[in-house]
This record gives sequence, C-alpha cells and structure tokens, in this order.
Amino acid sequence: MCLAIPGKLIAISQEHGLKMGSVDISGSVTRACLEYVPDIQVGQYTIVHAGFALKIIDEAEAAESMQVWNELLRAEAEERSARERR
Amino acid sequence: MCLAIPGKLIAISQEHGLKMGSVDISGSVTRACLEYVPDIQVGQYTIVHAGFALKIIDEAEAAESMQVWNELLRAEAEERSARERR
Amino acid sequence: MQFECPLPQADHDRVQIAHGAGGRLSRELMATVFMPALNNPMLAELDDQARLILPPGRVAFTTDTYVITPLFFPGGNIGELAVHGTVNDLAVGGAVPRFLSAGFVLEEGFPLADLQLIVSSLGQAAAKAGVSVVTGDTKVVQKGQCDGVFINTSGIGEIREGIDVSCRHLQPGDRLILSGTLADHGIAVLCAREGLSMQMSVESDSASLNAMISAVLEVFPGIHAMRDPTRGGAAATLNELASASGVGIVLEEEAIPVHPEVRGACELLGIDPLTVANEGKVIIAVPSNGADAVLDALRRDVHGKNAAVIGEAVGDHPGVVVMRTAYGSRRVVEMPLGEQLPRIC
Amino acid sequence: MQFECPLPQADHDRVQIAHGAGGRLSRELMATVFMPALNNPMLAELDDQARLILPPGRVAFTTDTYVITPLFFPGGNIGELAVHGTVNDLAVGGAVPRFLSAGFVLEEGFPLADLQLIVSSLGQAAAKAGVSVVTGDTKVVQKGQCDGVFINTSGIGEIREGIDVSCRHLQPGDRLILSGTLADHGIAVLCAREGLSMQMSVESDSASLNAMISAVLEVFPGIHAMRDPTRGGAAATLNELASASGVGIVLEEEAIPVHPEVRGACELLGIDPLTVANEGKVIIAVPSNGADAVLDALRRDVHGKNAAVIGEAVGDHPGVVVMRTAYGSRRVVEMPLGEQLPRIC
Amino acid sequence: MKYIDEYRNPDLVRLLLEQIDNAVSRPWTIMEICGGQTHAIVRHGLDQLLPSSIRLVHGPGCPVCVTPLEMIDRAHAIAAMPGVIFTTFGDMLRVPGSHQDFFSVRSRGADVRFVFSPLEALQIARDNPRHEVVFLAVGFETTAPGNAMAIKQAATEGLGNFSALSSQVLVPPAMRAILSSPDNLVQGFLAAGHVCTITGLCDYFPVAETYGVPIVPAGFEPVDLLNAVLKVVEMLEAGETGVVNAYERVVSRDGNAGALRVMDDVFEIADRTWRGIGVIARSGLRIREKYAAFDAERKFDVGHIEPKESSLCMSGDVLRGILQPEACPAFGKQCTPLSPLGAPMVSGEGACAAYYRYQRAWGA
Amino acid sequence: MKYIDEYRNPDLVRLLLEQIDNAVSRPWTIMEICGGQTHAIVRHGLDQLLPSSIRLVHGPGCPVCVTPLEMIDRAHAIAAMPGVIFTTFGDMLRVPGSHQDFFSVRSRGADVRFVFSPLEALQIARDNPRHEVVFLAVGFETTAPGNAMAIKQAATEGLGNFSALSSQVLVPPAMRAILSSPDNLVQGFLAAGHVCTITGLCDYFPVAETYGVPIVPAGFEPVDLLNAVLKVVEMLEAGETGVVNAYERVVSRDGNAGALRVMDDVFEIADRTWRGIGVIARSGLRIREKYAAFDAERKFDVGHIEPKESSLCMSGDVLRGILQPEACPAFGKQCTPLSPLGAPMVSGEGACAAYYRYQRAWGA
Ligand code: SF4
Ligand code: SF4
Ligand SMILES: [Mg+2]
Ligand SMILES: [Mg+2]
Ligand SMILES: [Mg+2]
Ligand SMILES: [Mg+2]
Ligand SMILES: [Mg+2]
Ligand SMILES: [Mg+2]
Ligand SMILES: [Mg+2]
Ligand SMILES: [Mg+2]
Ligand SMILES: [Mg+2]
Ligand SMILES: [Mg+2]
Repeated sequence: MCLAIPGKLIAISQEHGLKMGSVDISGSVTRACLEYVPDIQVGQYTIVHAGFALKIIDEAEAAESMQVWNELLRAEAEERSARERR
Repeated sequence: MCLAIPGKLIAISQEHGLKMGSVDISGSVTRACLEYVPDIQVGQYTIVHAGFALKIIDEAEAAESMQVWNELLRAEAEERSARERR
Repeated sequence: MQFECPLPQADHDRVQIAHGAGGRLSRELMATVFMPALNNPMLAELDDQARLILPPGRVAFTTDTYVITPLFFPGGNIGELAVHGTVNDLAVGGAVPRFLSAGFVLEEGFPLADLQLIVSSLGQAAAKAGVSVVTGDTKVVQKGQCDGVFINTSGIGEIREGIDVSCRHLQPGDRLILSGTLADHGIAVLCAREGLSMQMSVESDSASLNAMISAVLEVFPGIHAMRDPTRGGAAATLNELASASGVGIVLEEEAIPVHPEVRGACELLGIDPLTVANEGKVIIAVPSNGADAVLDALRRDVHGKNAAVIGEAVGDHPGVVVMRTAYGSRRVVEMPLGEQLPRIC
Repeated sequence: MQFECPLPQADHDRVQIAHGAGGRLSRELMATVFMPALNNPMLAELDDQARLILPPGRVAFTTDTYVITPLFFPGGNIGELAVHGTVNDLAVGGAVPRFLSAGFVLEEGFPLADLQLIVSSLGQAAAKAGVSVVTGDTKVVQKGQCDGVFINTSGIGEIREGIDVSCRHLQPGDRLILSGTLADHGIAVLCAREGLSMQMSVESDSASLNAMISAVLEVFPGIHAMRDPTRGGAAATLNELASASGVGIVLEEEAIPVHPEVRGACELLGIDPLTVANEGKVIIAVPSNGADAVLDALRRDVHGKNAAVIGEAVGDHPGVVVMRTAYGSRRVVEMPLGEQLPRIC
Repeated sequence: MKYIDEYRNPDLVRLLLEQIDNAVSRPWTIMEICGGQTHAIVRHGLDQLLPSSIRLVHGPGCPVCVTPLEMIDRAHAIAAMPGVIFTTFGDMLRVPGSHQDFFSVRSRGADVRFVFSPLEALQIARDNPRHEVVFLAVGFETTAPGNAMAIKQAATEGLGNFSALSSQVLVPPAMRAILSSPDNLVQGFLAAGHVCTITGLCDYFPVAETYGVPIVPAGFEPVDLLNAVLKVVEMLEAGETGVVNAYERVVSRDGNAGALRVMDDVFEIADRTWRGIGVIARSGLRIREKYAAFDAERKFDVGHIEPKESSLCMSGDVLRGILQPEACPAFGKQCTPLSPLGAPMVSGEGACAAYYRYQRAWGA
Repeated sequence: MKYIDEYRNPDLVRLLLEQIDNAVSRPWTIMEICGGQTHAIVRHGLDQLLPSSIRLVHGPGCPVCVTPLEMIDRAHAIAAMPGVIFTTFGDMLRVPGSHQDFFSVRSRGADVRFVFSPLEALQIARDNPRHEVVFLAVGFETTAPGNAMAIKQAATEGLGNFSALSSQVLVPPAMRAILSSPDNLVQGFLAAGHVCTITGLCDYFPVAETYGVPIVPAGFEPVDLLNAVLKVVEMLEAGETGVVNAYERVVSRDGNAGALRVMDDVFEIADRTWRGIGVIARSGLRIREKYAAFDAERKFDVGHIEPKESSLCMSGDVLRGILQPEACPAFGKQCTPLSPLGAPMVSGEGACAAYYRYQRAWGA
C-alpha cells in the first residue's frame, strides 16, 4: 500500500480554494495537493501519494543517516584495502 | 410526399392495443397499423404509408378501368394489324 | 515455465481490454480463437510479419475496413464479408487473390462466442476463396469506443499475364454486364436493422467472385474493366467508370435485374436499387464481340446466373451515366450523394 | 457533367456519414484530404487495388490497426504512428518496407482539420521511411461508434537475400541489444491523457527504424532475431522470444536504459517500464561476435544512440526471462497480464 | 407487383400519350401538387414524352420543402438537448436549418434516429424510459393520421417521455394561395392522390368552383399520371372545371372517416408558415390543448429562434410554380444537393433537386 | 532520483546484509505490514539475499487484498447503475468480486474510470453535473487524508453529485489481531512507513508493549528495508521490545497533525471486515453523519448483497502471515493472476501475486 515517491516542489498554486503544487520527480512533474504540508517552500522535497504531498522530507535527518552509512562504507573500504596491502 | 405502396394483407395481429398487420409487397413483408382500415380482411390489398394502411384498394374499380384500357389497346392493336394487312 | 493457467474466471465469455494488451490474454485469444479458425503455417509462425513466396510479375494490393450493423445479417456476417470484399477487389483487377491480412478492432465486452463465429466464418470464407490469412492483428478498445467488431483485411493477388483491366479502359461500344440482381446486400442489411420492421427472404449476396471471374477471363481475356458495385451501388460504380474513362454510359432500365422482393422493399422505402450496396456482384465492361462469351461464363456460375447486359458505353456525354426508361425517355444517373435512407415522402 | 459544386455548406469542417458512403463526398474527401497527402501514381489510379512490381524473391506482409487515445500525443500522432509501426514490423523481419495500405475508420463529426493533420503526417512519415501508400479505404461510422480515428496499415516489404531473422532463432549465448530507452511512448501517451496531471518533456519515441535496421544488417547480416517491443513492452517481446526459441533469457537490470523522467513517472505511477509500449525501439538478438558491430551501427543512428546490451540468451530455464538485480538477486520477468494501470498502492 | 406493374405498362403509356396528343390544341400549364408525383414524373421522364404544349409545374407538396426554417431550427435545438432521443423520417435528416442539418446535430453528439413509422418512435420511447423521445411530425393529410395515432397512443399508454413536434400542413389552403396569387400561371391541377385518400374530395369542389379550374386526383404510376393529365387536358380544352377522380381504386369521395376522426381528436387547424411561401391562413395542424403534454413545442423551451434564410433562394416562386428550378440563378451554382440553399434542393422530391438529379443537360 | 537512488546503492545493501548476517544468531520471523514493502522486497530480491534464518512474512497492508468482498460487490452494483460514473484507483479495477471485476462491469456498459488522485474524481464530478460520480475510497491511513479532503471539498463546493464509498482500514488494530491470534508466528514488525508518516508512532508503543515485540517503521527502498530488518533483528537478539524509527527523514513521532484533523473531521472509527480475515473491531473508517450526503453507501440502495468467497482460498492465513502463498494448495493451480481466487493474487502487491510473479521457480 501507499506508493509514495519523493519529489521536489517547484511551484505553488491555488485551485478551487486548495493549495496545490507542482512536484518534480526526476524531471517528470506531477500536481499534488499541498494542504497537508502547509509550510512547504519551493525547493523542498516532499513525499507524494495519490496526488497529496504528505510530508516535507527531513533533509538533515536523511543526510545524517546517509553520512553514517557512508562512513561505514569508507571504513570498510579502508579496512579492505588495508587487508589487501597486508 | 406521401410515398404509399400497395400490398397484400397476409396476417392480422394486436400490439399495445392497436390492430396491426403484415403486408406483403412483392414478397417483402412490412408491418403496418390497421386501425384506419378496420374492416380489412387477409388477402385484400391496401395502400401503406409510413407504417399505416390507409385504404383497402377497390379491386373492382381497378379492374374496370384496367379493362377499359386493355380494350383500347386491343382495339388499337387490331387497327394497326388491319392497317398493316392493307 | 510456459503459461498453463486456466482461462480467467472473471469474464471468460467476453472480450476484455487485456485481450488486446499484448500480454497473456492476447496470446490466449490468438491460440483459442484465431489460430484454429485461420490455421496455416505462415500465420502459425507468429512473427510480426508473414513471409510469402510470390512468383515474379505484377502484384495487386488492396485494403478495406468492414464496419457493418448488424454484425450478423441475413446471408452472412462481418467475418465472411471481410474476405469477400477484399477478394473481390483483387479479382476485379484481374488478379488471383492469394494472401490476406486481418486486423480486428474489438469492443470490450463483446461476446467471445460471437467473435468465434465471426472468425471461423472468416476462415471458412478464406478457404473457400482459396486465400490464406497470413498475418493479423487484434486491438481491443473500451466499451463504447467501437461498434462490436471492425475488421480490416488487406489482400495480395497475382496479376495474370496478359490481363489489363482498369476503370480507365472503358470504350464506346463496350457492353456493360451486371452479374446478377442489384441491391440484395444493402436491402437485406437495412431490413435486418432494429426498428425497421421489414421481412424478406432475400439474403445478402455476400460472396467471393474470384472463381467466377477467373472463368470469365479464361473465355475472354480481353475484358476492359471490372468493378464490384459495393458502397454507393451500381450508380457509384458506373459513374466512376464513365468518369475515369471519359466515356458516356447508357443503361436500359428494363434490363437491370432486381429481385422482386428487393424491388418491393425499395419501392416501399423510396430507395433506388441502383444506389444500394452489393457484396457479390461485378460489373464487367467488355467489347461487344466478347459479350456473349462473358455472359455465358457468368451464367454458368451460381453467383452469375442472373447476369445480364444492362447497357453500353457511348461516345456521347462523356462522364455521364444515362438511364433509358421503358418509355424511351432518359434521365441522368447521378453519383449518389451519401447514405440512402428510407423515405416516407 | 463532372461534379464541380462547392463543398457542402452544412458542415464542411467535420466528417459526415456521407464521407464514407462511396458517393460524391467520399470522392471529395479522397481528392482534398487523402490524395494530396499521400500522392503517388499508384494511388492516383483510384482502382480498387494497386498494381505493384516486386522483384522476384520472398516478400514480407504485415498488418496493424492503430487505436490510440489521445490521437495527438507528445512526439507524434496516430497518422505517423500507423506508418512507423508497420514499417518497423517489416523491418524487424529483415525486409525492406516498400508499400503500405491505409484503411481509415472515421467517427462522424470528427474535425476535418484534424484529419488533414493526421493524413499529412502519415504521408510525411511514409515519405521519410521510403514507403508508398498505394491503396486505401475510408469508412465513416456514426458518432459514438468509434473513438475519433482508427487506422489500419498493412505493409509489403522485400526480404533481403541471405537474411533470416525470426523470433524462433534465438540461441544460448546470443547478446540481447536494446536500441534505446524503454517506455517513452507508453508513458508519454499515458501522461497526455486527460485527468492524469503529469508533465514530461520526454516524447513518444514513435519512429520508423528501417534505415537503422538496414545499417545494422549491413554490418552484421547474421542477426538471429529482431523485434520491436510495442504493446506489452520489452517484457512481452522478451518472453515471446524466449518461448518461441525455447531458450532462457537473463537481463541485467542496471544495463536497461530508461530515461530519468520516464523512470520518475514509472516510480510515481507504480508501473514497470519493462511492460510499457515503445514505438521506436528494437530488440536485437545477435551472436556474441556481432554484438559490438551491431551496437556501433545502432549508436550511429539518431534512434539508436542509447543502444545497450541488456542481457543474453542462456540454455537454462528455457522460455523464462530472468532479471538479475544490482544486488545479485534474480526475479522472473513475466509476460504482462494486460493493460498497465497507474497504482497508488 | 400488383397495382404497380400494370400501371407502368409501356403500351398503355404510349396509348395515353397519343390520347393526350390528340386532345391538346394549345398550351396548358398544369401543376402536380405532390412531390411524390414530381418524383415519378421525372423518374420516368414523362415530361419529356408529353407534347411540348403541356407544361407541368411542380407544387409545394413536399413536407421537406415547406417545413418552415423556424421549425427545423427548433427541431435541431431540441435534438441537441441532453437526454433527448430525436426521431424523424429519413427525409428530414438532410434538410438544412439556419446553421446545420440533423447529421451535423448528430455529429456533435446528439442522438438522432430515423424512423419509418411514427409507431417506431413510440417504441423507442417505451424502450428508453429515462430519455425524452421527440418525434418530428411532418407531413400532409396523408401522414397526419399516423402522427395523430402515435400521440393518442402515447396518451393512452401514459408514455410521458414521448412528445411530437408538429409541423403538418394541409393541401387545399395551399392551392387557394397559389390560385389567388396575381402572378399565378396554373390552369389545372393533378391533386395528390394519397392526400385525397384520407380527406376525400369535398374540400376540392369549392376550390375548383371558386377559381374555375379542373382538379384531378391522381395516382403515382405513369399510367395513373398520364390518365390524370389526359383528364385535366380534356377538361381544359372543353372549358370545364370541377373535380374528376382519376385514382378511383384508392381515392373515394368521402375519404377515410376513421383517420379524419383521430386527426381531429389530436390536432386543430391553425395558421402555418410554409417555407419559401410565407404564412397561409388555416393551412396547418397543431396539437390540441388536451394533448399539450405530448407537444414538444410546449414541452421544450429552446429560447428565441431566429431563422436565417438564404437571400438567393427563390424557392417560394419555385414552390408556387411561378419559376422553373433551372430559372433560379443559384440553381446548380451556389445551390446543389451538396450545398442546398433552399429546401427544394434537399429532398429527393424537391423540385430543384429533381431537376438537378435527373434533368440537367448532360455535357453541360 | 534524489532520495531514491542513494537508497538503492548496492554497496550499502551489501554492507547492511553483512551487518544483518553478523547480528543474527537464530531464526526470526518478521512481518512487513505493508504490501508496498512486500513488492519492493520481491522486486529487488531482498529475501533471497537475507540469511536463511530470517523469514519475512507478508502482512495485510494492501487495500486491494483486504477490502471486503461485500464492499467490492456493492461498488460493482453502484457502478452498474445508470447515470453513475464510477471512479477508483487503478489498483482496484481487477479485484474480483463475487461475480466479476470492474472491467467486466465496464464491459457491460458501466462508466468506470481510474483516477490517480481523489481530487481527479472531484474534477470529474464538476465536469459532469448530470451524472453521479462515485469514488471508491479505499486505503490505509496514508490514503485516508486525501480521501477525506475530497469529501470535505465536495461539501465546501456543494458538489451534490459526488459521493465516496468508504472502505478504509487502520493498521494498529490489524497488528493486534495478528499478534493475538493463537497461531501467530510473527516476532517483529517492519511498520508501514507511509502510514506512520500520517499517524506518527504513538499508537504503536502500546502494541509493542502489550505483545512484547519490536516495531520498526521502515521506508521502501532496499537500504531502508534492510536497515529496518537490521534494527528488528538487533532488538530481537537483544530481547528488546518497543518502537524504533528507521525512516526518520519521512516519519516523525507525531505524524501529520493537519491530515489527522481532516481525517477525524470526515471519518469516524468503526468495526470493519477485512477480506480473508474477518471483522476487526474499530479497525476501519466510516463517513461521519454530517457528511452523509457524500456517502455512497447511504446514497445508493443496491439491495441485499450476498458475497460469495471461494472456499479454496486461504488468503486469511496468508494475510496474517501464517501461510506462505506457495503453501496454499490453489496457488498457481486454480488460482493465478489471470483467474484469482482471492485478493492477494490480484494486486501487484498481493502476497500471492508477488510470489507468483517474481519467485515461482523457473523451469517448474
Ligand atoms: S435551386 Fe436552390 S436556391 Fe434556387 S430555388 Fe431551388 S433550392 Fe432555392
Ligand atoms: S494463492 Fe490464491 S487461493 Fe491461495 S491464498 Fe493466495 S489468493 Fe487465495
Ligand atoms: Mg479496397
Ligand atoms: Mg453468404
Ligand atoms: Mg471494396
Ligand atoms: Mg499487431
Ligand atoms: Mg470494389
Ligand atoms: Mg503486425
Ligand atoms: Mg515522432
Ligand atoms: Mg506491430
Ligand atoms: Mg512488432
Ligand atoms: Mg474501399
């Protein structure tokens, strides 16, 4: 359930009284209702499900955990190359 | 206006409370409303217009005038052959 | 891991969108409906195209799409019609029909049983006419986006050596021979439509004429023009011949064969049989010295037993078709304007 | 007494039933819309069939009916699509496409201006592909009985000497080459449908590939199989190849080219690009010693610049297509079931 | 085909032509009222066979031709309303309104169907209870009884979704209008045989008397038509006026009483505009108040209708017999069956179309 | 594709697999609740890559699978009513009711359209004022806010021709039902990341506490999923229970307050049948009385619905993780994606279809 894809908000508009936006997903642009992410700014990433943006992606959180993993990868690579050097 | 074709009544029926009939026109059979020819009998000829039988053909009248013409034709043919024989 | 599942339970008696989507149901439809009816080795290869061996020489190529209401009518259905029409278009060009393609457009929800009837009827008509359906295609459109079934057939035929018929070859003095009664198809179909309460025993004349035309060409190869008077009827065909060849045509009203029932229906409906479609008739223009031979050959065939000379080409009034009435008066037979509709006035 | 009247005033900007009735309006439509766009001497003869001269040898014959919503989509329209699809079906059989037929079904009320666009686009696509539309047909159905325009094209091509490609010729060890990005056509058309509010700059890949395929066959005539992954997408085509040839196929997920925008749309809509239709792509199975030559030849053509080896045929799991993921796991690529619909779950 | 074939006998045609030739001593102008007769005359080329001193002119007896533009426009507007199934005789489909014909209306999405009988329209109403089924009730006295029966039957069955748009006209007032025109040329009439089948002849005696013309109800086959021409010519030559029945197998003096009764139950006489002619007093039939629920004109509000007639079209003169179609400057030029300017170019029986179709000189 | 591609990095996948391998000391059975996660697991073959001691079982998180047959039948019945335009997510079109699917309903003449967003259904209602537009509002907590917004907006605009058929379900009651089943095998959960995006985590703490299980909200990419599996395994190995967020960039502890507010305005919690499972108390959402005018269930009377489930189908056990799809006797025999006996064979995310599509042993 709940296919939801991250995309970047590129424009905000108003339709039938609802806050709507254009979300860029790898170059494809879909329209999404922004009523549930009222504070979103153009340029931010959001998760889109069934035509609704549900959450502004927490870029700091994402960067943080990705950094941990990348450090692990780096450490592992160093270890491996160290092993190979031995 | 008023394309109306002679045909022979071959069956009588009742539909939605209306007297209806099947009229044979040279082998093609069409349905016609018989309400306006209430006395028609199977076997009689009638004139059909837009799905309605409008008149029972007066066969005697038809035969009479046709006989007159055919006699004229015969007379003419005799005269011509007489002329030719001369 | 070949696919061996049962047919969809959901609605295995009706055409579904997925039947046309190029996936499993498309394959199933091919395997269960089309292949058995049209069976031949070229089609069985299931490639995107058929490979044919044709003898060297000229080749005739024609196409027609068949859209008809109702799909099943007295004397035939759209399946056989799709063979007859295309076979005839090849045959009237002097070609020997050999190969057909068949492209189906199906409406979502169309009963598969009816499709089966149509396809098998198409297959039988092809076999009877001696042609093979060697390549095909099926599309399914949403309910309401087509009217049951449309069929396109395209045909390839071999043009006989020494035959050169064309609608531009009509010459003054040519006899115009019609192979049988006019308007059977169009009137049978019209009477079969819902609402119009006409009954006739006359059926559509829908038939492949290639065998009959072969026989004609055998006895008299020097035929100038041939054409099947389908849409627009004989009026359209004769006008096309006159106009393409730049000659006049004079028809004899009394010579034109029309089945009595069809005539009765035409009188009642106010429709001129000359403008009504035929699907198993041919009009042949032949130099006067060949008229008898052609007429004899036609009459020996079941589809030509009512053949008659209906008129001739003349040097006068080029491009114009004229009808001579039984009374000696003349009127122009125009190119029909459009669909013939029953009139009451 | 040639007909020289003005066009019907009543509704000369829309298709009328009479345009398909074989009479004057049919002729007018032919003269004003079809002939100018498709102009060639064979069509101009206006006989019921075209006469072609083909060199002796094997001939390829194919048919497809084109039904598409919307009729005009980013990157093309139904007219050019009807040429591309049939030209490609001939080309992937190793044939040189030569002649097309065109059978139109028009909906009453369809704007004539749109028809003109479609027909002229068809004519241009034919000219560009080097094929002639030599015979045609037009039917008009009542409003609501078809969806604007359906087009059937059938095609005749000359099969090259010494070329023998077939979907049954795939052999273990063959490299599978895809000529470019997948799913462009299907996703572009889906996004163009009303309601689905997706915008993409990617257009349909609709194109004739015969020139590119010629170049490929020139550098490496020993190609085993070719097929254009249209309806059902690459998944259907690869399954057909595996199943017809009785070999297995292993694909490398990371090697399959998909345009980033198309990939984005597919992720959003929950659609697998492998199952989406293409109209300007070809999958070529080539013995490993020919892979580089074929790849080079493809990449020199504008329609093949993103060509890539996407997998190979194997002796294992005959008839089954397997995808190797970037992680080394494997999954079966099934024959798609039917239409791909956007999902939310 | 009994009662058709014998009346097409070429020998009889020749005989009657000889008799006409013998009877005629000077030019006469005779009008056949009925478009069906025009059609038959042209189809069989009878006008070519008549002595040149007899000139047949074509009357206004074609409902397709005389239905007023305002009514056609109204019909198109109703047909275009959502939820309406519009039914009409095949004849009316191509008749041009101010902007379009029924084919155009249909091609823009309306549900327009042709019927062969008014009872078919009724059946469509039974079969489509969620739709409004409207029937365009055109015609002369021949067709009116059938139309009346459909309305009466809808009332009997309580088919609330059926209604008729009535545009029916009567022949005798039109004859009077023609005869009282200052530029009238018509000296004698072939009356419309099938109209007289319904009405009988009583209405025609006063016309003949008032205007001093012979009126001969005629059939539709060559023998019938020529026989009627012969009778008119004989009366003209003899200076006689009055009504002489030349279609006795089908026309009786009293007409069809049952049909007249139903017509009178459903319709009442009203002034009516004839396309190309103008208003003729008491020349039409309108649906009586008691059947108002089945009157589409009352049922559907289509707003104001502003019909636009072609200024070139001289159909008024053609329909009254003052002008031969060929003499209209637009004939065959701006006006052809494919782009008709006036109704007489549309119907297969319209005088202009009949001339265009059958008589245009070949090679011209 | 930012926030997708980096979470598909094969090196990270390998790294996490190694960490899982290191962490695991004995067999564990873990359920991913969400069908979208099932789909991703099978698409990427993650289950093939995990140590064999970790068994992933597929939960009931697919609205296509769990929507009760009665509701599907009701939807089919409403769709077949004249004048109705029935709209639904593409996912629902092939889901079999007792007799047919939506394609069958459409092929018999109904107007059935798929939409990508509930707001599209609203637009169709605006564009077709003469039709009743019905939207089948299925989904979990992720989809319910959008469905709620459509209903609320219809009320705001006064779109009286719009209504929704609500068949929405909630995850936590389903987890409780699974965990309290006597034959439960599930030892830990990957919670549905996008559901938690809306709801936050508060409802999950008591579940974890009551049943003593680790619950880890997870994303949908391989790295997210394996990271979540790692966290569950670590907790299981350590004997820890509780809720640990493994999808922090998208899931917050408190969820989306605005979405929860609109959901609560439009819907109220109710008992709900889950297809194949049965009634779960307070596990569904129904339209509140104040929006009754937009509730298709109240608006359309379709009479008595008597759903007929296949007696062969064991989807109840599959959906609760008791049975692997392959172990169902009908799997791949009577039941295939072309002739599904139960909902899990229909949806691309249904556990049975996922197995059938991606995992059936080749050559078998
Ligand atoms: S020819 Fe045309 S314009 Fe002239 S009177 Fe007849 S209908 Fe009118
Ligand atoms: S395989 Fe089919 S029958 Fe078995 S549980 Fe799954 S859906 Fe039900
Ligand atoms: Mg043809
Ligand atoms: Mg037959
Ligand atoms: Mg043909
Ligand atoms: Mg095809
Ligand atoms: Mg032909
Ligand atoms: Mg093909
Ligand atoms: Mg293009
Ligand atoms: Mg193709
Ligand atoms: Mg192909
Ligand atoms: Mg044709």
